[in-house]
Amino acid sequence: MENIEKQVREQAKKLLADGTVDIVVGYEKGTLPFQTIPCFITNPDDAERLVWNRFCSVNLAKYVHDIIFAHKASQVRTKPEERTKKTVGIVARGCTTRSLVIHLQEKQYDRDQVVIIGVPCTGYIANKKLSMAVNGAEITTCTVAGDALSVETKGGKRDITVNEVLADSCLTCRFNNPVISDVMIGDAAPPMPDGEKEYNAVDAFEELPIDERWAYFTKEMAKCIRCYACRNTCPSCYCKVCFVEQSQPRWVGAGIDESDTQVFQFMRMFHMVGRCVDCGSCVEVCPMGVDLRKFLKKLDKDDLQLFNHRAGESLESAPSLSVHRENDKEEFIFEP
Amino acid sequence: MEKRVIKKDALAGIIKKMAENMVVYAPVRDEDNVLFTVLEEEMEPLLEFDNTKNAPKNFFFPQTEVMMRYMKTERGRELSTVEGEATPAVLFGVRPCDARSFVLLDNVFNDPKYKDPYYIDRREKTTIVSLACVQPPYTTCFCTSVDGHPFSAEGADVLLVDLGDTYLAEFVTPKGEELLKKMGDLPAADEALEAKKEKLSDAAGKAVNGVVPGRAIKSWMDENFEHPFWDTIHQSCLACGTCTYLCPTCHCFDITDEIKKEDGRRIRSWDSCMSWLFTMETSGHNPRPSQKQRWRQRAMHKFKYFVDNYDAIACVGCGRCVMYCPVNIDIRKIVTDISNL
Amino acid sequence: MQNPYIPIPVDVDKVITEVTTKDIKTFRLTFVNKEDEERFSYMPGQFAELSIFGKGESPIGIASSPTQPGYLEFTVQRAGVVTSELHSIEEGFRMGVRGPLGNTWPIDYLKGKNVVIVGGGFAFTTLRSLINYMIHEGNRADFGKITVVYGAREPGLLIYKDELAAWEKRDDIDMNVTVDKGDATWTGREGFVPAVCEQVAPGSENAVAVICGPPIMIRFTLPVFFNLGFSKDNIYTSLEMRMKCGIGKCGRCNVGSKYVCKDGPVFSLAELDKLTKEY
Amino acid sequence: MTEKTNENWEPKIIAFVCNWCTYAGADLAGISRLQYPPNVRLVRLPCSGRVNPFYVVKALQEGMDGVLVSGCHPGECHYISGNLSARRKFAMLKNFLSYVGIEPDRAIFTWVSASEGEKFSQVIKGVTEKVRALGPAQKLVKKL
Repeated sequence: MENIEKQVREQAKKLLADGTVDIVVGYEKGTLPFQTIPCFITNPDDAERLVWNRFCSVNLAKYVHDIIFAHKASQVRTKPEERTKKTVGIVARGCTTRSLVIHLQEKQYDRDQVVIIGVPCTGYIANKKLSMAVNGAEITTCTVAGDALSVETKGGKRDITVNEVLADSCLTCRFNNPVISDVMIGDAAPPMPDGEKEYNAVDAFEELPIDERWAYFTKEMAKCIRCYACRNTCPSCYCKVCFVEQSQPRWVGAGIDESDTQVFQFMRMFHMVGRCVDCGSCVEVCPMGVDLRKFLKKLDKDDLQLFNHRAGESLESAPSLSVHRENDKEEFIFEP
Repeated sequence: MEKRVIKKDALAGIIKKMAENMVVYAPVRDEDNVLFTVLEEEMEPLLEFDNTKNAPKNFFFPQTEVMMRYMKTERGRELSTVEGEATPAVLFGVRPCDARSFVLLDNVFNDPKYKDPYYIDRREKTTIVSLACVQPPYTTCFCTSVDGHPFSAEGADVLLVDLGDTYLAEFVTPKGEELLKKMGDLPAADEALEAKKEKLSDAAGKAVNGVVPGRAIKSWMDENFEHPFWDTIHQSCLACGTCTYLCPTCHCFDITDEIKKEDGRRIRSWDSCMSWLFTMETSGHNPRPSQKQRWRQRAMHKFKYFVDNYDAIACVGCGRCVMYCPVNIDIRKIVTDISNL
Repeated sequence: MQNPYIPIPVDVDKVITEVTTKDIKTFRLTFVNKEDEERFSYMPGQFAELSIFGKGESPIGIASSPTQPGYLEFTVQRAGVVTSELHSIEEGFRMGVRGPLGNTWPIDYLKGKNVVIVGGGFAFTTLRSLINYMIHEGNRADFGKITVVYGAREPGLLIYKDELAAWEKRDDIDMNVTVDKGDATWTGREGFVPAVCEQVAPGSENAVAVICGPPIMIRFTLPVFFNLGFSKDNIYTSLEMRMKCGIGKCGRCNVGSKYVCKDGPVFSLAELDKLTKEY
Repeated sequence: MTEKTNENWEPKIIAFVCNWCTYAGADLAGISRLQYPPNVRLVRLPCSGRVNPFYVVKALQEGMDGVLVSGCHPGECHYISGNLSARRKFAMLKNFLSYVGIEPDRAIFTWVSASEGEKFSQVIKGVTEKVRALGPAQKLVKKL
């Protein structure tokens, strides 16, 4: 991993120095003991700040979209012939590249505006799981050596394995290597351990009686404080004006009314049909720990079963709701 | 001021007994969150906890509250009821930083010219029992940098101090003394316990990890509204409202109407300066068009504007925004960085 | 305790369509309860939250003058949720008003001075209130010469046309109504407001300018007044911001430490200079 | 709430139908004097492809007991393939609603052509019976 980090820095430095990209989006060390945070490098010398480790969690594809669109917006008053394009370099693992594929399929920007520094990924550590592993105690230091994790809290030191605290979406990930890239770093990572069990949780949930499913949905949604961190971190949520913010018509109330929160979450998730890459960012950033993945993964499963499609799998495979086939399944159609 | 002693193993019983006759809010574990909730019969109040995830401002200034209801009439819609009548309650187990937040919020909601009846009513009817931080709970705590202290009784009616096998209970306000009557017979505290408290208090103050120049940066802010520094902090911001919604002192809100069939209600709900919609005008003009301006607003509001208006920093140093920011934007670092400019 | 969030019930007594595009209307509102009218004491420059249950509230400057007792008037452009609803209602409709809110034009400061009023387009509403206040028979003697420059893009977009005509006939007020471009029936002045101000050239000696209009007009008008010798202390304007509570609590309309709803909306240029440029 | 607990409760159903087939089918049912329950309110849209899934969810939130969406049979769309893209959306929507715990029969999808007046009345009868069997909607409903 240190080797990958080194190469990421070298690549970023090179791309910035030779002018291939205007900015590189990657991860750097945060102020909390083990957190890594998004960083934005424009000066080749700053490439040394970049890190690559098991705490690199949020999906960076969102920032590529943001940077390109902010640049576009800044040029509205520039003459068309004088406008420039912004080229963004990005440190991207499998899920990040799938999000970039979705942006490209949805014609958000051109392929030559993003330079992908692909990195093999062995999964990131989920904050919530890590916190639960130490009973919610504040972690003062946390170090990783291979698959062993050493966690220190006020209450003492604990050794756990990385697999215990990897994000759920990483454990079952089938795309831990980039699906597209311009520069590939390191060797392809081995498959993640639970790929075959990808839909086990969804299958089990489907088996529950309907009222238990509703009770779970209700309980999880009641935690939501409507901060919209899930939406804002999601690379597929890039609408200029989200439906929750529209006033004419007002689709959803502004408060934390039980029904409004349910409808907001339901519809935001539904907008992810064929577009959710299961990067786990929404789960990772949620301050209240809402189990969004339980629901998003169902859309993923149906997408695969009904339309044989996986979000952002390749540039050729179009998002499932933008295409259709004559012979799509229609058992659900009511015939009196 | 009354000072009494409560046996450690007796406290939970006293709280539960109080909860039989009145509304008691206390920290309760809910899966991996510790949250303030209404203490129901089967629930156990949490006495050993660091701090809650949600700030207790919710009890005076709920995330969503109905302000008034209205009904359809022949001429339009007319007011039917004004909401917001509070029931007396006890808010138990508030950390001193959070208790101070109420004093800060009073500045806004209990302004001499315009009083906010919803907030004031609840505030007046609620007795606050604080729990001093013998050990500052987190490494992200920085209350002493923003005029607070782990043993501060500011904003509290009763302050509890954990002395090992007993609690020293100080009934600091008349409202607190009123509550004493409901707590049964409690022995008076002697001077030895007082001395012990003072010692613990000194140690706790020194143990607060985060030290930032909270007051000092105002003079820089007075002069540097347009400074390149403001270009450096917002880039990774997701523009979510986590920091503002978990903050004990953030108090911005939105007012919206909701109707179902003919009748409806006017509600107010928390709003966040991190959202582009917050200042967006109908014309399409937005005085704070990008996250840069919004972040400057948040930092300036806490460390300059509030100080200008009320001579207090609108931050109590609880560290929630530091801990729960999804991309770790750290207000302590911002303050420190500014002081080094 | 008075609840400042509860709107005062009012009835829509009269609706006047002001402009040919029909998207600006004046609403005359009368109080349902007499005691509310007595409590609602205001001065020119203040605003109120117009409240329609089911839609929400919208902050609008008061266009009538306290010298016109018995009713309140608001001139509203159709734009958002509340104002669109307002435009669809009819006389007799019951709605709410919350206020008066904010500060006023500096009436006391204007006393004994010459007053120059410059307005553009639809932003003439609280200026109209000020004019009516100053020319009221009980108040006229308190003020010196009153000069008004008011412009709109075209004749059909001038508001308060009847009143403008009536003021033209008076000899105690110097009216200069202009349009950017006239039409076949227009016999008045043509030209942009800044140019007209230059032509009218009111003296800055013992004079105060009160300016309200679209940002572009203000930008080109201010240099004219600086050239005429007006100091920043003697030029006043009114700010607009998104507002919800109107009483300095909800937090969105601040410019630096000042809340436009509570500390404004009226500011002198000298005061504005001290504020951050975030409006 | 009173009407919901009332013994005389009648299901309230909203139907989003396409202009070219189902609406014409409803017309035909009317002209042919076919009887069907009066519980359904029709909303006419250009095409079933125009039905935003949000309409279905919003109708449930506003307190409808059931929602019906009906368009042209596959291959017969006035806009060639509007109903085919609708079919994909609603296949996902129906599953997802049920997954979070909403009774599957609260949201029903079908095809009725302009010549199927008889089928239209059968659909309405069928939908009304299904929703009646479920009882008043409680989930997702906004209460003020």
